[in-house]
Amino acid sequence: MEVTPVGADKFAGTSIENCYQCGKCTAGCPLADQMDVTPNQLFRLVQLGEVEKAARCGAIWLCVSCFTCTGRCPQSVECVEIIDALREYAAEHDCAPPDLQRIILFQKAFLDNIRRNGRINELELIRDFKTKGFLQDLSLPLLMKDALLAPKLMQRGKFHLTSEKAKDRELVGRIFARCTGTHAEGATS
Amino acid sequence: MSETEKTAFEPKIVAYVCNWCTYLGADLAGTNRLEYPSNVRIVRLPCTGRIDFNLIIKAFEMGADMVVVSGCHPGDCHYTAGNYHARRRWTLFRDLLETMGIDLNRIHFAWISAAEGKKFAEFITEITDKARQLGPYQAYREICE
Amino acid sequence: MARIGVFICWCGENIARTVDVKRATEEVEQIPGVRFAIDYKYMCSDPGQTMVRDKIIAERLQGLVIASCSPHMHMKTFRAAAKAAGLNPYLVEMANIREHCSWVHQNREEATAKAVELIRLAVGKVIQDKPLDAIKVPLTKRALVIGAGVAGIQASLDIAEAGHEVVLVEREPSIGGKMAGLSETFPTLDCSQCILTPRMVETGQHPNIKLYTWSEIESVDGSVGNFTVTIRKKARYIDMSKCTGCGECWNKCPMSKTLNDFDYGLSKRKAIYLAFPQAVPARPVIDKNACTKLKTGKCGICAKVCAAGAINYEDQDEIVTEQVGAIVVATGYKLYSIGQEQDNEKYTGYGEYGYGKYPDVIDALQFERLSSASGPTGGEIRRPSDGAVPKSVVFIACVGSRDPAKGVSYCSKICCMYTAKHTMLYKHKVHEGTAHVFYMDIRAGGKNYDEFVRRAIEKDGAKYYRGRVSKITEENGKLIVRAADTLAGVPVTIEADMVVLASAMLPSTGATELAQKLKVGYDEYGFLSESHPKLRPVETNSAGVFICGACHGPKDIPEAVAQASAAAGKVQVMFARNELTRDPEIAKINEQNCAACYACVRTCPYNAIEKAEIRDRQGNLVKMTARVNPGLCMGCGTCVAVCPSKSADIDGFSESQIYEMIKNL
Amino acid sequence: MSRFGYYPGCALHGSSNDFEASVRACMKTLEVELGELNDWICCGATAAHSINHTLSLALPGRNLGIAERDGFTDLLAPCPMCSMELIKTKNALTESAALRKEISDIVETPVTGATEVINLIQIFQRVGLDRIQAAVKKPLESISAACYYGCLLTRPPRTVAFDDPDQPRSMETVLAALGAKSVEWNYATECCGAGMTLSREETVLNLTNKIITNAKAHGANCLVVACPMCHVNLDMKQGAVEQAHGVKHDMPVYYLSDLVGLALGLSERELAVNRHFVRAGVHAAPKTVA
Amino acid sequence: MIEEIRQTCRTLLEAGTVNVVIAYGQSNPDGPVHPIFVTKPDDVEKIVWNKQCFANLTTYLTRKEVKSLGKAAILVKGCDARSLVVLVQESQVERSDVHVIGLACEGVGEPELAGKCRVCEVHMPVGVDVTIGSTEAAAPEGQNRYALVDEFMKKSPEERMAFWKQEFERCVRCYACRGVCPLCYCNQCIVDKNRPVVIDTSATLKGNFAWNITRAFHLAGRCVSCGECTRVCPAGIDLRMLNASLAQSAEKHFNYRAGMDPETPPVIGTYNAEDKENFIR
Repeated sequence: MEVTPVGADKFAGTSIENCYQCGKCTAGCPLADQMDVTPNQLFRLVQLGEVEKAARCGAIWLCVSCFTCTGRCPQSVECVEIIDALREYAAEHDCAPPDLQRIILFQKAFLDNIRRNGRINELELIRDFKTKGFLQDLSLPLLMKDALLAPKLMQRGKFHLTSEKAKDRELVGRIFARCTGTHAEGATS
Repeated sequence: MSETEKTAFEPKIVAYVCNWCTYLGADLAGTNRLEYPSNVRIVRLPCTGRIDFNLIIKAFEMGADMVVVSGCHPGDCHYTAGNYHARRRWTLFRDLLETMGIDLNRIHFAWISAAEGKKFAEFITEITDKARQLGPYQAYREICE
Repeated sequence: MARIGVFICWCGENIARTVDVKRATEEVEQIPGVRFAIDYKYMCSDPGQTMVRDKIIAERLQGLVIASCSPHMHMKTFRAAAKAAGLNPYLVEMANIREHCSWVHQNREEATAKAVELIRLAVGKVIQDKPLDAIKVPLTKRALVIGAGVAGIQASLDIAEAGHEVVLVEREPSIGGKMAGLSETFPTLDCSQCILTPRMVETGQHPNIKLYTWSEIESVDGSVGNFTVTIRKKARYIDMSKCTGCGECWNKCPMSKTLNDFDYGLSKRKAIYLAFPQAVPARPVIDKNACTKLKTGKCGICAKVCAAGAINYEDQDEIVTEQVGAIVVATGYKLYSIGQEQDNEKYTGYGEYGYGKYPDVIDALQFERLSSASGPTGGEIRRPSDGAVPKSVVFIACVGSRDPAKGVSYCSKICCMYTAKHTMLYKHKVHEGTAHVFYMDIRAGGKNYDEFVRRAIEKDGAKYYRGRVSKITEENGKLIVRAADTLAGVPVTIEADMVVLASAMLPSTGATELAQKLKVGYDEYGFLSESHPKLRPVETNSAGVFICGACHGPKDIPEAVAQASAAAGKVQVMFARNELTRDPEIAKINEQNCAACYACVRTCPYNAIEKAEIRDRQGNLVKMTARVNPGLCMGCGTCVAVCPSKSADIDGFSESQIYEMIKNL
Repeated sequence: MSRFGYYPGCALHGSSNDFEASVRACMKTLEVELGELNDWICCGATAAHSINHTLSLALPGRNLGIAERDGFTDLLAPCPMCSMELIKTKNALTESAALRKEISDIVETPVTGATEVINLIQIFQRVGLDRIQAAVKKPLESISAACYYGCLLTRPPRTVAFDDPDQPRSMETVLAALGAKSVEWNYATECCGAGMTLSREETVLNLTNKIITNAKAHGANCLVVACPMCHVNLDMKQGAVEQAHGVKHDMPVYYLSDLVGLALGLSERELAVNRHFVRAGVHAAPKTVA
Repeated sequence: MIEEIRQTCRTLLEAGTVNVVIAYGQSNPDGPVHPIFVTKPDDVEKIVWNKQCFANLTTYLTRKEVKSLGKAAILVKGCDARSLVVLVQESQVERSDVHVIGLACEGVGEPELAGKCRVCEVHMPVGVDVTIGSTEAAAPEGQNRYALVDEFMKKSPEERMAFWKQEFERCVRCYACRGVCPLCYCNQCIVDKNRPVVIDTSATLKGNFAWNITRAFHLAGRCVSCGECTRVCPAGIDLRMLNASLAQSAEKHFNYRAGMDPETPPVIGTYNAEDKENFIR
């Protein structure tokens, strides 16, 4: 196994070497029992330089960013930041497990939606999914599913058919362009 | 001064340090092989309490481009309180120098403990770079001509 | 022209690799005043020193510059060499061309140039050096030991047995310390009190030991060889000379609501109480915060039942002074509390463990009392909330230890061992119970230690899980412990009846204040600093003050005792002489010049400068002056800096010497 | 009348508009003026930080820039997710001059991170609990609430620096001012899995069930939240929870602002309490016997 | 008021309470005011008190020749009384050895009031044995004691340096500043120390900078702004600026003002663990 030390900056300003594998992150994680590898094992992989291996784990997509791990870590490791960085890596390198690809697609669609509207347009987000043909096996965010299945929501005035949009959507577009642009530069440097 | 002269300039830096903290911090930097520029001349004194303002003036008179004064952190003084006394004097002295228009970028005070070899090396590297950028302390040299 | 010899050391390759020693030697020879310069592979070696000695004699040298390592490393060595060759040892200077040069610079050219300059500075200084004589200080062969736990007891007995008087000060009502409250000790499981109490009795009865219990150190003046120690004897309300320790008073005392601190709050005690049954001295003390008589003037039962008439409600704190020559600090430790209230802002407590609000979450010392035959349950393991025998106990290691976020970053060293012991004690008493241990690493590096831990796991069936506990909650009378087993990679949840926390060892309360009084350094946690971690492990940088036991860092009993004997040994080494010598690099005042403004007197951290009068032969006052007491001056030089007329100066770091150095920039 | 910047975020302008109604009604009664950020944009949660780090700073950065431009020193973001993203960005901006420049350039507005971002509980603290207590018209004597903080009100602690991450008390303190009781329970800061709504419905229902069950077991007659996502899970999903676990909870879930508003005498309708899934009527019930 | 002064002094001398009165005299009515040492009761008529009484007489208290005259009474203005406090703090004067006659002072200087008097808050001297006269004079509310320094500090460091160069260029090292200063009482001044030479004695810019920095710093937390050094400087160097800058520093950082209270420990030679240190790394 190739072991490469990983620069601390890659993992969002938190020094991964600080992790001493006590497992308190795993102990407090509400999803740990359903993960293919536990949070501390994920961080161990990163310590070993096995970033791609870590990014291929389904566990990173189970993380709900509840920050219990970060909050209790005795070494003040920014656990969620590491997982975010892994997710970012997975999205960039297209290495999420096949059954979880659609999560990335959903998140991309989510961002795309913000890019176009400045704010989340719930209906449009769902329509996008439909047209892209992802709906057949998709358990959409429960919120969305319920929105489609439960007219009760509409009864309660909780669902707008015409969602609002930001006014200066061109600016939002420019922000996105710069961020993705900046990001590409960052990745190559 | 031209750019080439500026880069070729190597400042003279005098570091007045206490025997128990910063001198040992510098020793630790050595033990840990932490590299830093060779411009600094360490003058070992028992305590920052010993470091009188006229030693600082004297150093400039002797052609120093920068003076460093460093000792134990508050509470850690080998002699209990020498650094507290020193701190008071420096506070006042700095204000005097400021009134006189003497460049405060030429004098640096630090607390560096015997355990802070890394801080010592980083500190010296940083102020040496700064001294290089500032160039020779022409203003004081003119006074001393 | 001065006759200075310069000796340039290669330090094997350490210096020579980076500094062109040959070239430096040639350049240094050109410095005015330098008689010769010579280089050698190992200047500190025997042949190196011989060379130095020979050269001093052959060249009639007036001063030496040794260009080698840090003066903190070898100044003593070369001063001794100079002395052996008849040269005053204070005519030796060192140029630190290793730590400050060859080790921190890569460029050979630059390093060589710097080495030459450092030597030039040192030559400048040595030319201004003056021969000095070591200061002789008389010595009081009497020792103060602060803290009477197992370390303090050991040190006291050792010094006393060597024939010297010992003043032993303990702030609790009895000697014995933490060890007196322990159940059985690892790795032999021998009863703590069985081994300690005879030593306590011996201490109490030793003719050379003067015992001050229920007393604290107020201040320490003077210096090595001659300390004056002021001790506060707290009001005990008992006339120790009359009391027989019969027990009538505490048996009859109606106030029984105070938490017993000897049992860490697991039991109650009376307002007048004996610290614990084997207490030395076996005399009670009245808790003034609990006693009705002292609070309201009513009651007075204890005085009524005391046949000896030993109760004295009018007792006051008493201040006494003692003269000693050496001090041993053995103030021990306390445990990190997981509560929200902390005495150090760096510590936060454990909210995820409920900040200690669950009564059945206890700490290790409480468990010691629970399993001790003399403890509140008579040695039966019963949980505090309802007295039930816990069928499932979770032990958590590293609580507060190795936890920079909430506690301390160091390892408390003994918890692995006592946790293993606790599981055994528990299993030996509750056969059907299960002990679960959550640990990060098992540190069992002592003699027979690892075997002991293995025994807990293999023979006594303790279940060990490698992982830290994330949360403890209480549900339906059970403590829900949520953790992970990092080896299996699975979360683990255990329903426990009781949880025992192996809390971090912290220096005992007030240790840093005491350290300040003694001018002893301490680390960020408040553990006292030794002078050198390897070579001077029980000395401190405050001459004549020694440390032992857990005030210095986490330690188990064997280590604390060994260190106590070492400290006692150091005291005896000191007491083997009839007078002390001190470094003469101290301040002096030109009394003729002194304007007697006394800025130095105000400033001196050691009160070593006094206002003095100069009188002529007829006894007429000529002038006032400041005067240094060489016995007290420690040589910090702060007086030099505040003296406007520079009438104060300091040998070894004089104005002349420093000027001469920087003149050579 | 005090004035705060107001960042509703998508949820409050979307399916959690009952929350917004509640917050606004409450603030109006307390004479707090909410200045909604002019043309705010989505903060990017939850997708941005997983996909693009710069974007996860730029989107909140834009909103902070708007707040600074409009002169708001304090900015209320009732959604803890938005609030956390804003604070995270604010902290990062405060720390690095280079980042301030980068983000300012990206979002075309100078942004320094000077704006204080506050959550729903904090705005009540700013208003003053004494003042609220004095203004109570209908003390909520029948309420025995389990205060549910969820994840992001107190976490990550180094970032949000609000209340105690493991034993928070701030909501309980607000409730006390309203004359309501709160219970000691174990799940105040456990995650409900709101972020896990993708593909793991079972997990979410499981976590949610534990939370409601524990609250009940400790004597709560309702839950109080300050997060739109928690509310969705606990209120809207409660039916699904009951179905999946074969239990009947019927546990009302209030927003903290609902209870403040009710105590101040506002109607269920004004606070949109009537639009919750689980009928929230315990506040009007006769006083419970402890 | 002058009669009362003379009468007081006469009584003291006649009663033998003191052997000498250190006071102001004037050889002719338009001539300069100078110190006089009155030992005979009849000589009290020579004493004057007017707007020209700038001198801080306390400087003579530490002089050997004055001490040899026996127990002294001294006339002090409010500012002078402050320097006396410093002298007592520094063990140079035993307070009980001196009979201090405080003079109510509305400021000296004519036609224009001296700068120091415009910000003076001790028109009625404190800590004296007797006060003669009374005055309502007081520094105007909100008057900034350090306005001069503040104004000067608006210049750039380079401009300040240039200013001092220009000033010190003129210094001839006559040491009049030292001679007139009540707080320069050393037996041997550091500038006269020759082994080693601390300060270059020649009147070069190097020596002049070192000397003036040293003198200013030796007055740190001690100078009471009596302004005598500036008044007597033949080169007209504005020395009070340096002193005021340090006085401001002591007040700003350590809340200390020299000579206000004999019980407050001096600023140098004491410390507070909480002293701020934002300039130290």
